[in-house]
Amino acid sequence: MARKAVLEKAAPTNLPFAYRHYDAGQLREVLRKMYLIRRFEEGAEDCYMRGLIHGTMHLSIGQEASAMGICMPLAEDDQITSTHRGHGHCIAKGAEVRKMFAEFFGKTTGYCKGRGGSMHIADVAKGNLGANGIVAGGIPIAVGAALSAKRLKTGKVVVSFFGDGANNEGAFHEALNMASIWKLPVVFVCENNGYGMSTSTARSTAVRNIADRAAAYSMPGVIVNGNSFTEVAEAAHAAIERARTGEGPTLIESKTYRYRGHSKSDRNRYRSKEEIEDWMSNRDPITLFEAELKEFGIIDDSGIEAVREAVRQEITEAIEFAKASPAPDIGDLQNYVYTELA
Amino acid sequence: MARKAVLEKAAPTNLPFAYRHYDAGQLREVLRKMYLIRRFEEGAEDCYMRGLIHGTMHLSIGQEASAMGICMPLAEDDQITSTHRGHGHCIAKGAEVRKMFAEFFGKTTGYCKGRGGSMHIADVAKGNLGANGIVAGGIPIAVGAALSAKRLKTGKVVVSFFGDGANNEGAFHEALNMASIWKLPVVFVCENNGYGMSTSTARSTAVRNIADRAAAYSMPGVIVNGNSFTEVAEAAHAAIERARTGEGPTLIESKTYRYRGHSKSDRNRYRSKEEIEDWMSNRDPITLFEAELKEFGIIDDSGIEAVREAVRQEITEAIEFAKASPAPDIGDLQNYVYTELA
Amino acid sequence: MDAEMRELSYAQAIQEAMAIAMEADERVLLMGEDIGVYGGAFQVTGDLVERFGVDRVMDTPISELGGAGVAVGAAMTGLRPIFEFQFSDFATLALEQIVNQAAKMRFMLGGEVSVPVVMRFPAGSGTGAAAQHSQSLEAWLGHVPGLKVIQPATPYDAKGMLLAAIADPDPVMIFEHKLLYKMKGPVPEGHYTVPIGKADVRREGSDLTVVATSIMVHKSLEAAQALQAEGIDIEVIDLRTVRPMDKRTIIESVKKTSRLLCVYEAVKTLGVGAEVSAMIAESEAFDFLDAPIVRLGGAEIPIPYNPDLERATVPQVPDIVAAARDLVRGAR
Amino acid sequence: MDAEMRELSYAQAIQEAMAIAMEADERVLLMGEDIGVYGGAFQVTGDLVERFGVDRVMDTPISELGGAGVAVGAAMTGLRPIFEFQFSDFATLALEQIVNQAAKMRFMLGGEVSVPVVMRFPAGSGTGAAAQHSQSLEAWLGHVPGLKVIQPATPYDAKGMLLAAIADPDPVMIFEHKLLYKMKGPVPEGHYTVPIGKADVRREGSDLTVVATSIMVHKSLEAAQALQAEGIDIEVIDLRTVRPMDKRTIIESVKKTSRLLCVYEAVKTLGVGAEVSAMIAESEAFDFLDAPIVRLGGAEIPIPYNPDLERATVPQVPDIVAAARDLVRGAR
Ligand SMILES: Cc1ncc(C[n+]2csc(CCOP(=O)(O)OP(=O)(O)O)c2C)c(N)n1
Ligand SMILES: Cc1ncc(C[n+]2csc(CCOP(=O)(O)OP(=O)(O)O)c2C)c(N)n1
Ligand SMILES: [Mg+2]
Ligand SMILES: [Mg+2]
Repeated sequence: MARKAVLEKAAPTNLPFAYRHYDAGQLREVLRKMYLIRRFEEGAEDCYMRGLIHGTMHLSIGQEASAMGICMPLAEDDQITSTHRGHGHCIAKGAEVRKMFAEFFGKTTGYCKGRGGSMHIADVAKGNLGANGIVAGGIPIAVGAALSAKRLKTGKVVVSFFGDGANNEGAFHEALNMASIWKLPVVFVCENNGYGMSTSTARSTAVRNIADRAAAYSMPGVIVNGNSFTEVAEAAHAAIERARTGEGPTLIESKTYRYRGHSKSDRNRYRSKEEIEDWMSNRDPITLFEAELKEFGIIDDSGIEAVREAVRQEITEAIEFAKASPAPDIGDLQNYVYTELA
Repeated sequence: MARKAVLEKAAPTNLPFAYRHYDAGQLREVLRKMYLIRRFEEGAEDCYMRGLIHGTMHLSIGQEASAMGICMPLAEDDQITSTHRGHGHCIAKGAEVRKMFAEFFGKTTGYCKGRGGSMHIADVAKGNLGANGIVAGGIPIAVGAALSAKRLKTGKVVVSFFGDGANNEGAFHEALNMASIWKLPVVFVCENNGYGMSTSTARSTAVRNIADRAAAYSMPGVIVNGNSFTEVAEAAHAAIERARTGEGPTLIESKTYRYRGHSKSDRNRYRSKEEIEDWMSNRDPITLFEAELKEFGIIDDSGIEAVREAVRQEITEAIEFAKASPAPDIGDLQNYVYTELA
Repeated sequence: MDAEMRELSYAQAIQEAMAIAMEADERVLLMGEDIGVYGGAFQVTGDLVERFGVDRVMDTPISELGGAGVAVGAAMTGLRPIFEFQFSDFATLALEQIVNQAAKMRFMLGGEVSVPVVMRFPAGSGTGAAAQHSQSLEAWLGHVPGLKVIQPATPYDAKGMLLAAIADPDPVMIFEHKLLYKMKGPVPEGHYTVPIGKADVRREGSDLTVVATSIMVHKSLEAAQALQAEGIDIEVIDLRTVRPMDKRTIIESVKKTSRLLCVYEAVKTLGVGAEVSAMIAESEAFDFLDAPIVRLGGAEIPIPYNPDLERATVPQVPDIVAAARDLVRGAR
Repeated sequence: MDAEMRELSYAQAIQEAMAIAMEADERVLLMGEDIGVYGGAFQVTGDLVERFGVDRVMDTPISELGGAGVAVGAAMTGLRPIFEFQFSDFATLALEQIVNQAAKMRFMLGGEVSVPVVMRFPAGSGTGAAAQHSQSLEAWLGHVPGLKVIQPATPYDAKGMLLAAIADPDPVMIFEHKLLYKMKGPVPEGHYTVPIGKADVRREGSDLTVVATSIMVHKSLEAAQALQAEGIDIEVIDLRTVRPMDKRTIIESVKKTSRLLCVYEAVKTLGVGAEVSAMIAESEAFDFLDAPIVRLGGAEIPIPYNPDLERATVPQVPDIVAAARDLVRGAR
């Protein structure tokens, strides 16, 4: 509260959106969650390397501001559809990391009771309708959820996350067109990290910016620096308001970068070390956000250390929880295929 | 030749494209083919009504200028992919109406030996890779043909015809994107007749003009009056040149209208009699073309009558040919599924 | 036929089921291409848009994948969409959403969601629409756990099974043979359901079991009638549901008759009859078999345009008569 | 193993086949997502882009339907494209082009074109990639006239059948089990073909015929080995081609052994084993059968993520041993 007073003394119109719009507690919570996302993924990566987790995973390290900036303006019962690179979205929308780890470990306490793994984590209670193993697969589903919101008059807004690679799928085209003609309360968020697997947008996509395609659906197309929490949040806030008031969809292109390879099988031969290094050193979303928070007096070094420590603790406990949880019973193999009738 | 001289005396820059670019003989041939298309379809409709043809058919009556305007600037070995409403394209690209009728009658002398019917007529020798029963199904195929042209350095250009309804299919999006990034020699021609079956473009499509979507693929988008042969030909000529010189694809939107119902099952409840009447009386492509030809002294009334008579003759003979042709042998049922190896 | 029975066509029966469900439940809505003012490619939705408005009888753009996906998303979040494909052939565009999403969503999410979507697929040959508008693809979807797949053969079943499908919490795929749409039959007024997963013995007999699907049920009944005169007594089972299959009814019948003939329109290889045959060959009924299990399915070709070729491609009554006779007489 | 044989992995064998074909024929080109510098999701194309350049090893955008359609169009007009899907599950996006166009084009056009396209589908479970990345969908395509569908089980066959597929004038679909990619085996240098449409008797035996596909061939051979010790002598047939199926080899084998077990990874219902079983049950081999025809297929569920559940979903060696033993001992 004291900090909020400080903020209010500063010239409010010069302050970036997030610092006008959220109070200090909220902003510190954003930082905590950005750390939670990163440490979650580092922890998952570590467990994977040590052979504790099987399958593959797609890490969003470097993209945390985008997930948080989009989800912060969402109400708790607003909904999202996510992607194969969805851990950040999931945590940003309110998931518990222990249930996520438990899912990675294939345990019954996981979000999908061990049936889904990284690529299918969902948290329906918190409005996350699920990651998706199919590129662009979640986009029409989000439009369907927005149709429900409109017809059932729930007031919900739906966000559909997808990558730059997804924008060349037919599903993207069909879904954006329908959302526009029916003026549905949905926000399309393209997290453009420069590559679909190894293929750069320049080699895959006929337009310079994905947002340029918004015009083909008569909806606003907005480009933001996806590594700036406040820029993302500002654009998301406007788009969500627009959706909520019945004016229809928006396409937000959030320009960002992933530090890790596409998945665990990536030899990183399609981009240079320098490029990766540049993003990590000069545009890291957490570093940038911390600097702003300190500049505006919202947190200090010891406060940051406390956040980090709390997150470290939470991750450690979550992994322990996952390890200690029971594995599914082979006898339950047939469960959940069809809805059990009472 | 005399007429050409007349034309040359007129101020050439004021003359519409077609009258500068084609000689009188060619222009009269265009008129003949426009009649051939119309009478072919009227004949087919009549045979259908009389129970001589089964299945269904989609008539392009009212859209003849579009088919002719696009195909006129094509070289004989350039290629097209067509649609369910493809008789016009087929004739414009050089097909023989007797083999088309034979196909409608399901005869072995038909283009598909009676296996394909109206929706699958092709004339590969003349560069028509086929009508298609799947809306937008031919668009990626055209891009593939253009890829062959580029890789095999044949110098061919490929035109892909499709309707306004097709522009909301994912295949449209994916194909145009690929054609653009690979700079393939292909021209996309959207014949916008206002409706996909019963659904108007306003109700199905989030942009006002289909050509507006060209920007999403960084290609030129051109709108033409699809009922004006010269306007269509001018745009096609430019796009084909562009494609042939390696500059990549163009999207042409040819605004036109179909007089008949979507297919034989249409109750026409989605448009007004007045609307149909207006197009037929005031914007008929053949009437407009005839008027221009007369205005520029290329043909006179008796010349037109001669064209009509010749076409009438050709249609009558073609139907006779189809009727007299042999039906497939039931014993040949299994033919053509796989390529017969020598 | 009791008092409340009227003769309705198969298409009318479907329309009535949809109207009843929409009347009873605000969440039920229809989606599809030209199902509004056009009334649907086969006039199944007819004038429903006038009764329920464009918000509940939604014309979609020509976007099968996206449209199916919208239906899936809507079903996951509270609506009960019924999605009509104009032709089942166009399911080829939407299988991603049907198979990867709708069918697997509940399982992948560990039981946290249900996907109560109904999809309707006008299927089959006989209309001269050629190879891209005449396929029978029910076997594909029958291969997919998480889906229920039905093929009602009569107006009565069409209405009752559709109402069961709408009430079902899981995705139900309905294959409707186009040539059945105009067929009339008795249909009760009001709400009733015909259970998904139960086959129906349409005709009892002792010499041979015929398991038929969709339009082949009627052709098989006709064949049975013809063979009656020759003293051959055929049992005709209408499979009705491809997934989950009613094994018990078929097994019991084969144990009684000792002979099995499967009749279906789809391409013979890997069609539904392959499963019926294999199911019996590994069941307790195997020991009762007195003859090979014969399948009559579609020829191994795309559906041709020419009407005579088209007819020759799929089993017809004389084919069924001949195959049944051969089986019973031991010529096979 | 003769002089020119080396041990290559299944993935290397495929890569070598592609390289040989590209070397020999300018018209052969590769298309797919991340097949260039990335080397393909399973490193099958590897470094081919360095040898042949980006014009012949073309990275496509993530556009399966359009990409497949481009390959079909290119094949119709003079090129010989080999199209790689990253996972066979994504075929669900492209079936329109595969099934409505590639498979039917020649027929619909009365024989006026051929569509010499090859499509490669990494398939199957076992990698922990869960329900949308682990399916076995060969039965779907096996149901489609106009396609040829193969499932090579060894590096030798992978190379030889791929070379046969590239030379084939018609569309050939290749299902490659992901767990086989690293399996090594002898592969001759240079060009050779293994015919499409011929099954292979991998092991002769007298007590039971096992017809297995893809990775199940190896599991069945292992099971046969184990049963040898019990004095049970099993014949193992590698089906290799789903369409057109080599009926003769299977029929002759069953006539000899009098028993049939079908082993495949795909969902049991309407999987390839259903066709093998039904084909035998209507063949002359029926009269030779001494036991029911048993199928071991995948469980009727999507592929789960948890590794133990995942393993339990598909047939494993002990399951095959048990089923075979029961069949031979007459417990069934
Ligand atoms: C339909 C489909 N095609 C291909 C893939 C394989 N694949 C998984 S992620 C990916 C790249 C996606 O790129 P993008 O959309 O930019 O997301 P990012 O991975 O960069 O977050 C690909 C090709 C898939 N999962 N689904
Ligand atoms: C994929 C697919 N969806 C639906 C149909 C059914 N259908 C045939 S033509 C048509 C309308 C096409 O509209 P448009 O592209 O504008 O072409 P037009 O008929 O107006 O020439 C529809 C919906 C189809 N054949 N294929
Ligand atoms: Mg990306
Ligand atoms: Mg139209």
